[in-house]
Amino acid sequence: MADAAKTPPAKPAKAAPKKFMYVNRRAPYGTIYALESLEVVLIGAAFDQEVALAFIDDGVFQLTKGQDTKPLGVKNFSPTFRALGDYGVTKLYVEKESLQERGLTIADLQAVTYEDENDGFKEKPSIQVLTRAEMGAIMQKQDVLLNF
Amino acid sequence: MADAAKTPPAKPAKAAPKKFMYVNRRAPYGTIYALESLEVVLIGAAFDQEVALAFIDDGVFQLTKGQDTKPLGVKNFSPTFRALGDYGVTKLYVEKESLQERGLTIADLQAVTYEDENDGFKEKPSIQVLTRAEMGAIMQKQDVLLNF
Amino acid sequence: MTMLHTINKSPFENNALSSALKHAQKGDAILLIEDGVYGALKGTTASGDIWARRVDLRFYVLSADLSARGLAKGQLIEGLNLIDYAGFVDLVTTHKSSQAWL
Amino acid sequence: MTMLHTINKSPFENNALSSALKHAQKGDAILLIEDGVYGALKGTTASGDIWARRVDLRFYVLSADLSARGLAKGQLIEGLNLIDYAGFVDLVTTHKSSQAWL
Amino acid sequence: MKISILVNEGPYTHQASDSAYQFTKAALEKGHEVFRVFFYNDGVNNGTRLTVPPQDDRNIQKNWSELAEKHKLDLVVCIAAAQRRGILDEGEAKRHGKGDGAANIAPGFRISGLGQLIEMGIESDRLVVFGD
Amino acid sequence: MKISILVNEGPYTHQASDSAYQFTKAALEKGHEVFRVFFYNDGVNNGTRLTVPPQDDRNIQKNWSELAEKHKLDLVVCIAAAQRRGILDEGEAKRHGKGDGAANIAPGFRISGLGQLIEMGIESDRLVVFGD
Repeated sequence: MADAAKTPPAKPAKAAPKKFMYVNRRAPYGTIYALESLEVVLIGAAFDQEVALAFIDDGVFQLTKGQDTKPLGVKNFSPTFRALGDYGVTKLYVEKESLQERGLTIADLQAVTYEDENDGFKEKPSIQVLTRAEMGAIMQKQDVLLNF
Repeated sequence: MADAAKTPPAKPAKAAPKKFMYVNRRAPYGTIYALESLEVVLIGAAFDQEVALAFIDDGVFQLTKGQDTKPLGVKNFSPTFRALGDYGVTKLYVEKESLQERGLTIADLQAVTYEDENDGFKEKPSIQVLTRAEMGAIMQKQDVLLNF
Repeated sequence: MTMLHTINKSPFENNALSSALKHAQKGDAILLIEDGVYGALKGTTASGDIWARRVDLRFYVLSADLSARGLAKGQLIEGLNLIDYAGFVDLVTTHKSSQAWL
Repeated sequence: MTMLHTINKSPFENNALSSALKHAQKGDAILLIEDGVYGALKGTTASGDIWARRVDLRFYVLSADLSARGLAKGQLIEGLNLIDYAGFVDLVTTHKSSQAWL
Repeated sequence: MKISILVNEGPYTHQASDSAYQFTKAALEKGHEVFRVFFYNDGVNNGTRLTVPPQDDRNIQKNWSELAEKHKLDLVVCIAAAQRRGILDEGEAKRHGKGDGAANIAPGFRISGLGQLIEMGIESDRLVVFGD
Repeated sequence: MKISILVNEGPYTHQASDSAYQFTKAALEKGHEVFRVFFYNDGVNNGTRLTVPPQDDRNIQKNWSELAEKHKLDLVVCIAAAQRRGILDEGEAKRHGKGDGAANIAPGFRISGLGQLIEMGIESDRLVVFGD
């Protein structure tokens, strides 16, 4: 809406960006959904929309640090989360209750940061811990929710 | 073992039949596992082994009566359970606690019967309701357990 | 701007319904499809979750999935709405967004 | 003649571990693989189920699946045995039968 | 309204593709525009022309192909997901040296990139997801 | 001991096929005989020669094919499950008029009936199931 307001009246108004949310509810490696969801996020980053990732339920397991898939012979995709900032994807919402139920704290997750170009490229955390109530409220504000 | 003892010593002992159990833990139609498990049961019936089917957890939903898949446009395979007796498959164990947890009683299930050739072809019920403790004990006595 | 939540898994096997109910906001719609329709049964170990939200959420059940599974309206928690695929389409268009709790 | 039960699903999402534990007989072995290894975490809403059976069942966890998921031995319920695929094979051969709780 | 559909599971094993098909048909019957149907994850397996389902069962691939022809539907199979699972069009089959006649994409489906999924999210009024 | 393995899920989407592969390799390394590996349900999709996984990932079909060649393994794909999902050998492709070169079964796999699954249950000392 703010964008549209700034557009000069003569030009056709550019569509306001939509709010895309990728909802991650599944653990990594047991199934491919976490990996293939992340592949969509990377492609989607080029489209100039508002993007957020939600990690709830077993989705919080996607962000654990120290993942080592060598003994399994499968690809370790957890470092890709740390590259998301370079793609302009800087909102990773992690649900507090989902962590607690699984015996985890934020210290068990890898650090994911981005450089804020509006604040002298200061390094800031991408992960925000939200309560379940906050998460539910944010979900309802989205335009497009992608679950895999 | 009893079979082997009856075999005359001169002939090589025929292998005793193995106990096969098909463990059904999933509801029908949402996934194909129930149907494809039943297809194995039908083929397996020709092999002269001891066969039993266990219905536990959501597997008990496979036996509900009055299934009508026309509005879905998929095949209704529930009548096939009633044909199992003709294939010599006469042991369908249904778990009592699984029924109760789902608000079901045996009256919600279709009747499945067989003609007992050792008892004047009398019609007898194939479905037996077992407690969870009984089911666990029977599982442990099997040689081959097939889960899909 | 309310939202439509679709649930396609049995609440006895999977946590999808439970999680959806914990996140749904007042006024949202919950649609049970596929194996999700088992969540509509009354008198089960799972019925309490829906019953607790019967006032501030609206509940719908896809009738084609119910009848495929041999379930009748009388077996369901009271106050749920049975709909067909056309009704499913209407739920999608009359809510701002939809989320599939896969 | 004891039995080996394999569980490959997270206990937070799916009822497989819970059901296996309700059916396993004294002396049986429970092996957690794939996403099933999350069941080995201590201090979770699911840990109590395994803890309650720690005396009459034996528990094993596939270490390759643990490390893939970034989990360390210190995070696990005490008394579980970490094994590799060769150990998995040994569990299969030393039990009369095995059942996969899919 | 402009509606798009995402299908994440293959045919027969999960009900997702059946549900998506019934939903798409109902949306069209109500006069809505179906902007695109996107097949991702195992959903790409709906687009193989090689399935031979039992005679007394529905043919899921044919259902989609016929609906696409009747309503000029855009059925898009994700290229990355399709390569992982062995769904190829002629160009892909040739590029990867799979031999003449190996292309198995079904009529009415086309293979394209994930950008098509994002685009349909942007361009459509509603997006509905079917999966496991 | 004589061990057999049942694989119920396709490649990449679920870990089942990876787990089954690692287990099979470990059993062979310990000197056990692997009587047969049977692919059922979506497991039949492990047997397509058309997959083109990303360069930095494992090739599940190739892993199986190479293991089969090295150890003379019997990899059997269920015919009924394969027809439903579009996995065909040359005879099947011809019989159903899918055109020359359409057969997509991978080297080392063969298509046969469900009886082979029952037989392996009877003939083997142990049967291990991998699925979703």
